[in-house]
Amino acid sequence: MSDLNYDRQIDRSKMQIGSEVAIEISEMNKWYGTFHVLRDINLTVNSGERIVICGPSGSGKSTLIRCINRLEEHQAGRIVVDGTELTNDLKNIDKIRSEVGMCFQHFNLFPHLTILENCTLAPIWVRKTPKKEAIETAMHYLEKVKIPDQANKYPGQLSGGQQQRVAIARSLCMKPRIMLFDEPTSALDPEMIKEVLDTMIELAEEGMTMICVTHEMGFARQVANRVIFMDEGQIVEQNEPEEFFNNPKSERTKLFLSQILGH
Amino acid sequence: MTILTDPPKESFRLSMLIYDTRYRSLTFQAITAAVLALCIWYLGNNLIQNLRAAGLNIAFDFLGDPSGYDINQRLVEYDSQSTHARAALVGLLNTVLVAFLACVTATVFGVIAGVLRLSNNWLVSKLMAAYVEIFRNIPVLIWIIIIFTIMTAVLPGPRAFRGDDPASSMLFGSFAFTNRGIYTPMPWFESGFFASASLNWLVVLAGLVVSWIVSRRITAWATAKQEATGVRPKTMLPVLAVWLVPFLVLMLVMGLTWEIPALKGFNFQGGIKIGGPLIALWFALSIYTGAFIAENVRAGIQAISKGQTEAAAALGLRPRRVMNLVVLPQALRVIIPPLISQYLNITKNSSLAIAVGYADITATLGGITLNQTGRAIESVLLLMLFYLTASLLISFGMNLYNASVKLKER
Amino acid sequence: MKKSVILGALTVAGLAAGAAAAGTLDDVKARGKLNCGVTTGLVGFAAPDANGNWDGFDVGVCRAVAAAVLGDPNAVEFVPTTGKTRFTALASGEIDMLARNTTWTFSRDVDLKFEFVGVNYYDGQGFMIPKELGVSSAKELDGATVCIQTGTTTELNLADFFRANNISYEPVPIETNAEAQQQFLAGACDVYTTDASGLAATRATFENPGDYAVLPEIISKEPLGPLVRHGDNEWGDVVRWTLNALIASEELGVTSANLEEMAKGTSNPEINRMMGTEGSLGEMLGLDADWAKRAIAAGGNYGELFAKNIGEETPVGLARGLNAQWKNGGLLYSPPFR
Amino acid sequence: MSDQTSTSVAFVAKDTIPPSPPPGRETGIVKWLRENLFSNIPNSILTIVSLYVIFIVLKNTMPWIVNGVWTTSSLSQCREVLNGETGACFSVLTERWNQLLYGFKYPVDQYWRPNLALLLMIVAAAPVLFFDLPRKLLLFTAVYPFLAYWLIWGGSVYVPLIALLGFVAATVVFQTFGKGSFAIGFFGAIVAAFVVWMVGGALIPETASENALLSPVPSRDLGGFMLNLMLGATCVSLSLPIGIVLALGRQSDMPLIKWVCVIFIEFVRGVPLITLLFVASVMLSYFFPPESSVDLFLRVVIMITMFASAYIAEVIRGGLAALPKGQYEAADSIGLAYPQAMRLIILPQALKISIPGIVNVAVGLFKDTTLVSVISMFDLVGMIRGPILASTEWNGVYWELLGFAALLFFIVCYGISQYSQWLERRLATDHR
Repeated sequence: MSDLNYDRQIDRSKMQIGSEVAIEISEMNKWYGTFHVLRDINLTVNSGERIVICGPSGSGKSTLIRCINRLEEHQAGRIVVDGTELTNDLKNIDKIRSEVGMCFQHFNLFPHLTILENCTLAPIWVRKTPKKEAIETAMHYLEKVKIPDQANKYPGQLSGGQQQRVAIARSLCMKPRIMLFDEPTSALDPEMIKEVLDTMIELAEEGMTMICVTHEMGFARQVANRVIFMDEGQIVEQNEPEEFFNNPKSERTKLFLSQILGH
Repeated sequence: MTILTDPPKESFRLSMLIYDTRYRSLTFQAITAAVLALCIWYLGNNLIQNLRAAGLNIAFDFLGDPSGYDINQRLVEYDSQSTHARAALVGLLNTVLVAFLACVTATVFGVIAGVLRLSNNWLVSKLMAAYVEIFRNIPVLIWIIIIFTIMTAVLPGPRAFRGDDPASSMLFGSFAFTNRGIYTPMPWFESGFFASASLNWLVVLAGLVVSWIVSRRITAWATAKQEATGVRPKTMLPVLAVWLVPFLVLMLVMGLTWEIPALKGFNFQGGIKIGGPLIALWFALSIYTGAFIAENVRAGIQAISKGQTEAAAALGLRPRRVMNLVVLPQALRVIIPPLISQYLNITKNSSLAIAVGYADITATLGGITLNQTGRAIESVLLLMLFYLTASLLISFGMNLYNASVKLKER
Repeated sequence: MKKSVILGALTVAGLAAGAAAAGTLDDVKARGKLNCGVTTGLVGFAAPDANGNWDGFDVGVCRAVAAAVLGDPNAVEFVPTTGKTRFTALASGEIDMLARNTTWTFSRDVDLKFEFVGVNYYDGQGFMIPKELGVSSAKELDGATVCIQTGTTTELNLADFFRANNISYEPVPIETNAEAQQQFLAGACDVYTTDASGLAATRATFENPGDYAVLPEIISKEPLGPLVRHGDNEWGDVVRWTLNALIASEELGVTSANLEEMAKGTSNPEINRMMGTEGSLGEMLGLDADWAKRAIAAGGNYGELFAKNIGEETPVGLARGLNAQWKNGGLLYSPPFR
Repeated sequence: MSDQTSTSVAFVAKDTIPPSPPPGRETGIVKWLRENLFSNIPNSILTIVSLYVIFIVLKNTMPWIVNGVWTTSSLSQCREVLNGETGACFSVLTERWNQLLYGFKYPVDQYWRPNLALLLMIVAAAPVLFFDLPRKLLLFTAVYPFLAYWLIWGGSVYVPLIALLGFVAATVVFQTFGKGSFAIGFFGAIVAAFVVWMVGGALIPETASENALLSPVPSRDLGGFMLNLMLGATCVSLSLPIGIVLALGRQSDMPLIKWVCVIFIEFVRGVPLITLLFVASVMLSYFFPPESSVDLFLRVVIMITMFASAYIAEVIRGGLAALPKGQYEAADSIGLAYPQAMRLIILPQALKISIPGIVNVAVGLFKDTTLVSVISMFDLVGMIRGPILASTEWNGVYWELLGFAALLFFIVCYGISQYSQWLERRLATDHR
């Protein structure tokens, strides 16, 4: 992946890291059948942190963030999101899901609903927001991601980059405190990657807590305050971006970075 | 604007008929037309010669003659003095009846089996897989015969209900399951508004329509309320009341009573009879086609990528809402076109009614009428015309639907 | 006349029979086989046995014709037909004659353009009921459920009978005899109606035939006989007189046992004419002198055929009744061989 | 890491954590049961209901099957042997085995012929069904129809031989002249075939079939399950080329050809097969020349082939539509004429995509061959409903016979549909 150079100045002033803990994962283990996919994961995320997770495919990055909003079930250890522990209790799951937004690699917009309906669906049915209010919120966020004029089109009529921005807006409409990004740009063409990353940067500038699985190292360098490298289901190395990229400690990290940046 | 000059005039050559794109297509079509005309002429000529040799002609006036036979199930007035055309009409309505009933139940079977097949309960999903495979891979004719045989052999004859200590007794004293069919109580009105039973039923129907309108109003009100406040009021009880209360009041006022079937003479008399052949054919078609529909439903649900469910779940929607708001609206688009073609198949397969003695149009017009009058060509032509019309109507409906729900794409 | 190898090949394979317009008799001779339409299976009249050999009363007529025309009672292709397909099969030339319990009626003879060559069985439609119902007359059947084999005149007779007596019934039309029987035995219908001979044949196969009775009423006349296409009178004559030879031989006392002896010449000129020792009847038919002898040799005379297939000694157990010779009070009356 | 300000953040794993087995409750049969059968209350109820259903079915059928009688020669003997107990009378299957499989007229000493034909059919079908087999085997597939025809119907070997020669001549002519002009090659091939057939037909001696190596068997004598298989195989293979032509015709931009195909396809798909069989049994004879009559088997084959080709045309049309437009454009752009483009580029790909659909049509059609029993042909169902149930010995044996028929069809159809699913999976990976 190439380093992207942004022609805009990134405002780090608001990117303050708070003191309260947003996510706490301790001794978390997960198996797919007998395959040990996540091994002894310990991770604490404070509010306002911007974390980038990278690693070779199959290393468990996606599984890790999907555990955070319980798209996957973990079998051992604890996950606490905003003081609520993830258990089998449906109430807890609902609470956590309405506070954690997520963007997927393949956008997963609902093709049978318009852009606006995509954005108002969850606020209306989950948050019980009046429709008018939900529409106002949706338009607000659609303006934020710069596609208000597409509100009445269907997802199939939009480009990939636009779709991903809609997906971000859709999550934001739930006013989440934490955003998870699962390789949001890897299904996109280069010029579209930029528009999506811009949206993400804006989000970061507003102080959103973000965990992002991505291979966009330029983004990691400039936005993240922490980079985590995973391999074979465990966290191999984590550090501040400068240090992580310039001075990796682990052999596996070095190998990975040389492959991903080395050309 | 440039002025176009005429292309240089080409003298027409014979080879242009094949090699010139302007004439090529015309040539081929002319050849086709000629071959087609030749075939039609040949077949028609043979037909005329054969008919002349046999001293027959093609005429449809036999349809106006009295049919001379009786039909056990008839939705319109009919007796043996009615015309052959009327007999065909009785058969036609019977075809429509069994096809309609089978479409409804096949859908129910299919949806249940299709959804259960995706269940995470291993046993249930395997059981449903077995159902689908067994029924899909055995000819429907065999199923129709097997189910008819089961009905005949397993259910008791009316004789079994006779005597002081009968071998069988009626369920709740009012339902009789016999191998001639199922007899159920028939509702009628003691103090109805009109003398005619059908007018009274029209009143009931009107009442139901009113209930429907009111319940629609309630739903609309709930939606409006939700849009305004965000909270959707619980409408289940009011809606239930709107449906039930007027209905019950109407029934009470009109003095609803039940005519219980009772064994008199050879058969149960009174009540509603659902004939054995109808049940066998109906059930066989439903369960056979249900297996196909189950596969369509499964494919439809599976066609909705896991990402859709996950995205909806990640937004905090509960599983039931995920199903209603995200998966079903999309799955239906995938399911309905093959579903309609299954309905077409049911309509066509209902022609196997003759294997169980159900008086559908194939059995009346294409069976007894054909036999008694010997008008084979006319009867078969009419029969095909009917099925063709039915199929085209159903396909037409399907195309309209498809056009209306097509996903918009770039 | 070879059109192309395709048609030729099909003919060779028996897929298509190139029937020239010359006349059925010549066709049959040229082909070396008689195509005879029979029912798909009615015990005693026409049914294939475990080895696929057709056997029965109607089959006997087919074999007699084949023996008379071709000299070999086994030179018959039996073509099973249903009530629906029988007339088309005959009209289209797929079969040369139809010997399937088919009732001789005006419209079939005149309107459908067939020719009934005689009657080989005088039948009538009857009713069979389980004895436990305690019914002794068909007039007591008000409200009964009646199984009928569809595609025959029985449906019309049934409607007429109940209408004439102003009583109601519920018909259950069934395709095959076996299925009608299954319905009847299971009690899905109270009554089974078909030709009295068919009732007897069906009852013969029951586990407990004694539990069922045939009601005394015979509601219709059902003269069953072989038929051929209209217009081919030579062929019609062959079938007609083969049938008559079977009937007459019983009357004249010619049986398969004394056939050889009779053929040597007797004092009865009619027997002699029939056997070909006197006159030239065979020649007039377009056959040889021995034709009737072979027809009788095929399965015996009418009486022998009857006794062997449907008589009182067989499971079907039919009495001669109307089908006795006219001298014995029956209706069998062959025109003279003169 | 010494100069890091946020030391709390920096972390390097010291060693690799080895994979460990999942916790105890996550393994073994207990977990499997908990997850798959009793994960929650509704699921547990479903499980119990299912178990009950299975129990009921087994309870009712097992004694019947286990007590089955295999060696008697009539139903009444069966009843004697069973002596009032529940039990099946499978003797009907053993006693009428040959009739169920071959019909009641096929000569018993000739059963090896259809058997061999069936065996060879598997060999002939193999290269079509499995692409990995050597393409040379297709040569046998091409010869097979003639061989099978000769095996089953017997008679003079010249008939299928000359028919085959006609096709060979047509191929040769087409290969020679078709390169120059498709039209010349095409019409030349037709003419060549007819010349060979005419000349060959005239050369066949009239008596050829009488002293043939294989005694001739009339098609009326075919029956039982063999008849179902033959009707299915014949009609599907005949309907393939017709279906291709119809599908191409429906896509044609010549209005007349297009509409002829559309009307044919929609008409045939709009009526039930049984009405077409009625046409075969009561109507079609009137359309043949007055002096000839075509027997029921051929008439039925004609109608079922019509029926199948309409359905196959629709499947192939789907395959043609699924091909990317680029393939058509690429074929045009390298200068291929329409017939060449179809034959070399489009059809091979479209047919490959369509195979699962075609197999499904074939299975459906094979099941539908049972309908011929309605028009008095003695296929498997016809044998059961006709001669066997009408016979004195076996009158009343329904379950055993119907169950046997169902089982036979299930084995064949399930086998074919499993193949089709395998193929679909394979095609899905091929196209990646």
